[in-house]
Amino acid sequence: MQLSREALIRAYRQMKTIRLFEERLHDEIALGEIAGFTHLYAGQEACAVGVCEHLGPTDYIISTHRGHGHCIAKGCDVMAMMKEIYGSRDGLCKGKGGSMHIADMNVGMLGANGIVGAGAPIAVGAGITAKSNGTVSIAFSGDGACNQGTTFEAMNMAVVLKLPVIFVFENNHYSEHTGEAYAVGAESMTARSAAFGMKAIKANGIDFFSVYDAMRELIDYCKAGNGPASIELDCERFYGHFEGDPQRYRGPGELDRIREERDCLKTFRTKVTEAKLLEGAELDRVDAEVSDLIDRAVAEAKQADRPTPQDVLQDVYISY
Amino acid sequence: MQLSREALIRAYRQMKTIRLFEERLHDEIALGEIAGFTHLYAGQEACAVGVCEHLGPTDYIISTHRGHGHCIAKGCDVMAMMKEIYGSRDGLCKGKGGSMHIADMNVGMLGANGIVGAGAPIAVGAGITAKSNGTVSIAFSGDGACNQGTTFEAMNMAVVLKLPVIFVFENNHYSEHTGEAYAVGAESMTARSAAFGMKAIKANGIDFFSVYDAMRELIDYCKAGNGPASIELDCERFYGHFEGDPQRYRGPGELDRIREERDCLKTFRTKVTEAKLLEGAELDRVDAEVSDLIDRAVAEAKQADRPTPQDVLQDVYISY
Amino acid sequence: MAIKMIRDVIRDTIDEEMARDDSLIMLGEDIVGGNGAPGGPEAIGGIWGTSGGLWAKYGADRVIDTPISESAIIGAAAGAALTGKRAIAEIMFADFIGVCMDQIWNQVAKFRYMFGGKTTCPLVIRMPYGAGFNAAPQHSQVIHQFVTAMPGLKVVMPSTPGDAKGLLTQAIRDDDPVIFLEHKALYGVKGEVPDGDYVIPFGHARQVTQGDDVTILATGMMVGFAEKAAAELAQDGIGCDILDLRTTSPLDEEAILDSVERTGRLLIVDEAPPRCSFATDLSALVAQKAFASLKAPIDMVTAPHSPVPFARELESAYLPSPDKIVASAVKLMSYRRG
Amino acid sequence: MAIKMIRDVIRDTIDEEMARDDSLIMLGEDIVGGNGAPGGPEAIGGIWGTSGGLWAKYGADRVIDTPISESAIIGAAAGAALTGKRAIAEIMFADFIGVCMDQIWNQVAKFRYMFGGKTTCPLVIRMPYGAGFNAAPQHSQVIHQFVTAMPGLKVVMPSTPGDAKGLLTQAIRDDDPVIFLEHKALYGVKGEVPDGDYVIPFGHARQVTQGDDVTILATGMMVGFAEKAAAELAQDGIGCDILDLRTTSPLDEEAILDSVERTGRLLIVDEAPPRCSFATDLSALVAQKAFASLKAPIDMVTAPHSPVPFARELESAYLPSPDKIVASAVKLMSYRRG
Ligand SMILES: Cc1ncc(C[n+]2csc(CCOP(=O)(O)OP(=O)(O)O)c2C)c(N)n1
Ligand SMILES: Cc1ncc(C[n+]2csc(CCOP(=O)(O)OP(=O)(O)O)c2C)c(N)n1
Ligand SMILES: [Mg+2]
Ligand SMILES: [Mg+2]
Repeated sequence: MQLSREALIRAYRQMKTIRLFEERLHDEIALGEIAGFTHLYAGQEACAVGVCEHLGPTDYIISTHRGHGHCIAKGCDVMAMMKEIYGSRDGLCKGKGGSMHIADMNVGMLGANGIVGAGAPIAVGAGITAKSNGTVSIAFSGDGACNQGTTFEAMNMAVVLKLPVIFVFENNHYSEHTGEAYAVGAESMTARSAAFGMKAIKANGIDFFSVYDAMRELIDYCKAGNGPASIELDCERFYGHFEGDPQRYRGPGELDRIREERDCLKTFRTKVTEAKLLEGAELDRVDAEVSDLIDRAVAEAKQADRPTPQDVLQDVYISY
Repeated sequence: MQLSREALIRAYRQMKTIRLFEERLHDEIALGEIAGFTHLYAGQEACAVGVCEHLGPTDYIISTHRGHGHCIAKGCDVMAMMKEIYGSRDGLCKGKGGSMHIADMNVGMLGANGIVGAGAPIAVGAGITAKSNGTVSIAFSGDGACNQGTTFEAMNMAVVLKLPVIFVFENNHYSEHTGEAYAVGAESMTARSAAFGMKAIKANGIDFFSVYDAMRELIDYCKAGNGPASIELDCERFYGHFEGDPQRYRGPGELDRIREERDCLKTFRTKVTEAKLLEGAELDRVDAEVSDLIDRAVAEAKQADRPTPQDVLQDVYISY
Repeated sequence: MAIKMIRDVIRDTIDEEMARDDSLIMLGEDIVGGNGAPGGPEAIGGIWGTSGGLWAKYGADRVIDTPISESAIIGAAAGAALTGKRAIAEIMFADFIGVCMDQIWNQVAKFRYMFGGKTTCPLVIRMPYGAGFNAAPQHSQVIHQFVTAMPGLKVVMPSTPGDAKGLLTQAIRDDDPVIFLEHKALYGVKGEVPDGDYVIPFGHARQVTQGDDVTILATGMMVGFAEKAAAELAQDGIGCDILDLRTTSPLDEEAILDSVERTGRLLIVDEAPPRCSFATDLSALVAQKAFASLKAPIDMVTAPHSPVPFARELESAYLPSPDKIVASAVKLMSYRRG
Repeated sequence: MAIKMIRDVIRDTIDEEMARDDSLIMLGEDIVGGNGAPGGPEAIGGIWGTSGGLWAKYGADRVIDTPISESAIIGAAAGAALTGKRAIAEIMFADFIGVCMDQIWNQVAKFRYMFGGKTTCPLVIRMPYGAGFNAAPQHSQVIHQFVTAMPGLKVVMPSTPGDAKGLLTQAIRDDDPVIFLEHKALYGVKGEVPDGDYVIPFGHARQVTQGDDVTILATGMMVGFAEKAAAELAQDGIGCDILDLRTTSPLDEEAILDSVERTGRLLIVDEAPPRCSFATDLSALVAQKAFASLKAPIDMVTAPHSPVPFARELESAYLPSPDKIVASAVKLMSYRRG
């Protein structure tokens, strides 16, 4: 599909924002600046952005424990996200949720989720609303999450109710330390999804354009009332499962190789510059702007107001 | 497959025992003699017996809420079962479990189960033991249960662990009041099972021989170390979902038709007498013996000791 | 005032609220019935008879039959409720919370908190519960001990037709998620039901009987047992102050403490087994906040620490009963500090 | 006596028991690690480091990595345990009980009872639990309030390396199903561990400190908090009788009642939110059975009725602390009956 110059720049900016956000977190966590468990999305940017560039605020997505990329791609405020990860009371979730629970209903982002497989059923419900709005609902899941009973139930129910739900499986080949080759018993998760009675395709998760085009097709298909669909995106995660993971399950040289050969940002840059759709200088300018944004986000997050003990009992209920 | 005369009589006796057990329960329940929720198996006898005639005491089965047939087929004592359903303290479960929880580890029957979909994961564990014994483990499920997340998880895990587990789906076309056509979104549950990465076949659940032959193939396949398999058995339930169900979801004349045209006992009798494998008189003799057995079982169950309040706190633990 | 059975009150209240609010949907297994079957849809309208006629009136987009997939039912209801709908999910037996607890506990109950107070999830999870039908260990349980322990949920246990209407109306209109527990043995109970719009705010106990000797706290089917016991105790001159708590979360602490301060004796009746239960919860409240008023130990009439057994004799022995309540009250009255 | 960290005690105890009993198997996610990956298998040995080396020693038929399917993990362990194996299932975080509760509550806990006392299901479900890591609402919870409420389960919460060994050995050899709760923040705690065969029977509290003024009941990470508080209180002349209950089911009622009968004051420390909790359970026990000894209200230092918040300041404020325990004890000591 032909994208406008603006659209290309926007997509690149989104991917770059995710990348720098995550790289910076990696450094900050190593310095002990950030509490809790953090799962970095770096490497998978083309997936989140290739999906979300099609979506508006009343299209819904739900995410996973590895949620930063989805949040940024769907339009969550980067400053407020960073503050949340730092545990500030000005964070997007007032410091209550942290990395694994960033959400913003205003942009149709129904939350990162610490429970593997919990998102898909909720996306089915958002699909009920989407059906009445003429929009779509997207469940991001991993290759590990695709084995959880809740994910299967959600797929069957979405088919039964003919809902406009798209199950996006980011296959980064690992669930924590276990290979997809071990944990997914099926020939492929795509074949398995197809057998649930939905359109199921694969795309190249390190190529923004592959994801973007495939998603256009699926979104149109779902909006036309054909029921749900699924897509498997072959991709790579550049860091450990969580920050602190020594990654002994990786093959020799694996990390270097994927960073060299399977980097979605490099792939994008090469494609658009070789096709003369954008110039390198333009992309460099975006890089600088994004880098600046992330610097500001971290600086602000470090200065931001801290929560107080009285905040603990706020927002358990609307009224009680 | 060629069965001996003894084997044929035995199979018929088992099916007939189930049928008369259930018909008698139907009457007794109508008289208010039996407490609780009872789900009758009548109509599906060829499934339970066609499967279990291959099995010995260290092959395992696990059952469902509709468990009487599986229990009888696997060799649970009919007198003790009847007493259990009547809530006697001499019942197979001392009156603690009733219809929905009949079990006997001594014959490899891991229990009827009131939670739809709960059996399949447990059968996977019995499959671990079976693998080390050279036996097999069988999970009976319905067309409704096949949509429960636990069933899906169990199928994937059995494939991953290459266990000798056979998922037997008795498709009687209804889960309570809802049609299989509605609740199973997939083209078929067999196609869906196959996509999990296992051998998946169908058989005619009203024909004992179809079930029996198909199971021989699957059991050999599983014992040869090929991992799990699944089978869908097309069958009919002759009574309501539970006793008391007015069955308004049935089509006009449906019950009469299936009882006339799709009765596995009639089918069996016709086949074996036409092929001159057994004589009608021989079968009549079995009928009479079984009828007598059921009469005695009911008579004894009505007389049997009742539990006492002190029994309530027995058997919660082995020691506490 | 009409005289109705609780099962009909539930149905009619849902009907009224669906008529009132287009955004309200409901989901569950067989709540329509007969989908995909020759005799259906709507052959049944819910196995408890609590949704008859609703599919015909509001259509398949609002009255949604589901496969047997409780996690997906709660998840779907929650996802709809997060995105602008109101939802009612029916879990056919409360015992099935075991297959969908994550969606209730880690998702629905926590959304608002972990998302920083910016979301609403107006969702009612209806769960028929309780013993009395010889339905055996997996179809007879109470679960209020679990859900009351979960911050973020409100928990309702009506015991009369009138309360069922007022509390269910409140539950549906509430912006917080609500667990609405319907005792299976009470569905057939008849009583007066106010006409028109009728809302009972949560956190207000109902005074069932007044008395100065023993405070009796109860919910659901236990309320009737307590009333029977109180009638008997009255003949012996023992006055019982029975409170039907109606909601276990929020809890009407004030009414409880006021009563105990008056009577000095507390008897709690609970259908749950005794450990980490709502009975212990109430006991602890009083032992902490009305200690000085207590003239006797706090007594609890509960189920024993066992599953719910099947046989008639066993289930009767398992359940609290008016007799056991009488015995406990008599014991409390005769207590003298050592 | 060796000095070891709890995480190593867990691993070593499993190792010893696997060597001792061929029928013992274990299942969980990443308990081997690296299966199906270029660097594996056994790249890791469990994300908590509690199963390192076991796969290499006992093989893939006994140390079984699973997909992310907690219901199937518990079900598989249960099915194996019903058919002649002994099994240890690891649920990576106790918070995930929500996706497998049915298998625990309606299956494992009830088998023996509902099958008439004729089966055994020797199964240990290990669950790392608790707050202290800023792991946010879905990875920081305690769940003993739920499992203690379930008849048919035994529930263990060790707080020291020695207890971890003795109790885990008992759990593995026990013929009843056991929930074994390991506090994540205690994995790195070092202490003395008896050599050789060492079994601690269930239902026996450990006397942590002796004192005549206030009985303090605690488990898991709360025990250390209570000890810190007691040290401070001792300076003000307040003597604390701390009991580490070690198992919440069965419960050492005798030790609790004896202590309260001596001190007349009860302070319960519990990491759970306050409703229908183990704290209320203990309070109710004492209010019923040692009422006459009580000189003051029963106080509870618990988490508040909220999810576990993420930010450092919030999580600290959420958790019980030595300071809060001190304040409560002082309040109890100064109580005078109105
Ligand atoms: C129900 C549940 N089980 C286990 C976990 C622990 N866990 C967190 S992430 C993860 C692996 C998920 O793998 P995948 O779905 O492939 O996502 P990825 O990490 O690759 O993004 C596991 C096992 C969890 N959070 N929730
Ligand atoms: C987890 C759970 N959900 C719902 C039910 C209620 N229920 C009992 S049987 C049944 C239908 C099962 O259908 P199927 O699997 O086809 O078995 P069949 O009744 O046809 O034998 C339902 C919904 C249950 N017992 N457990
Ligand atoms: Mg992955
Ligand atoms: Mg069926």
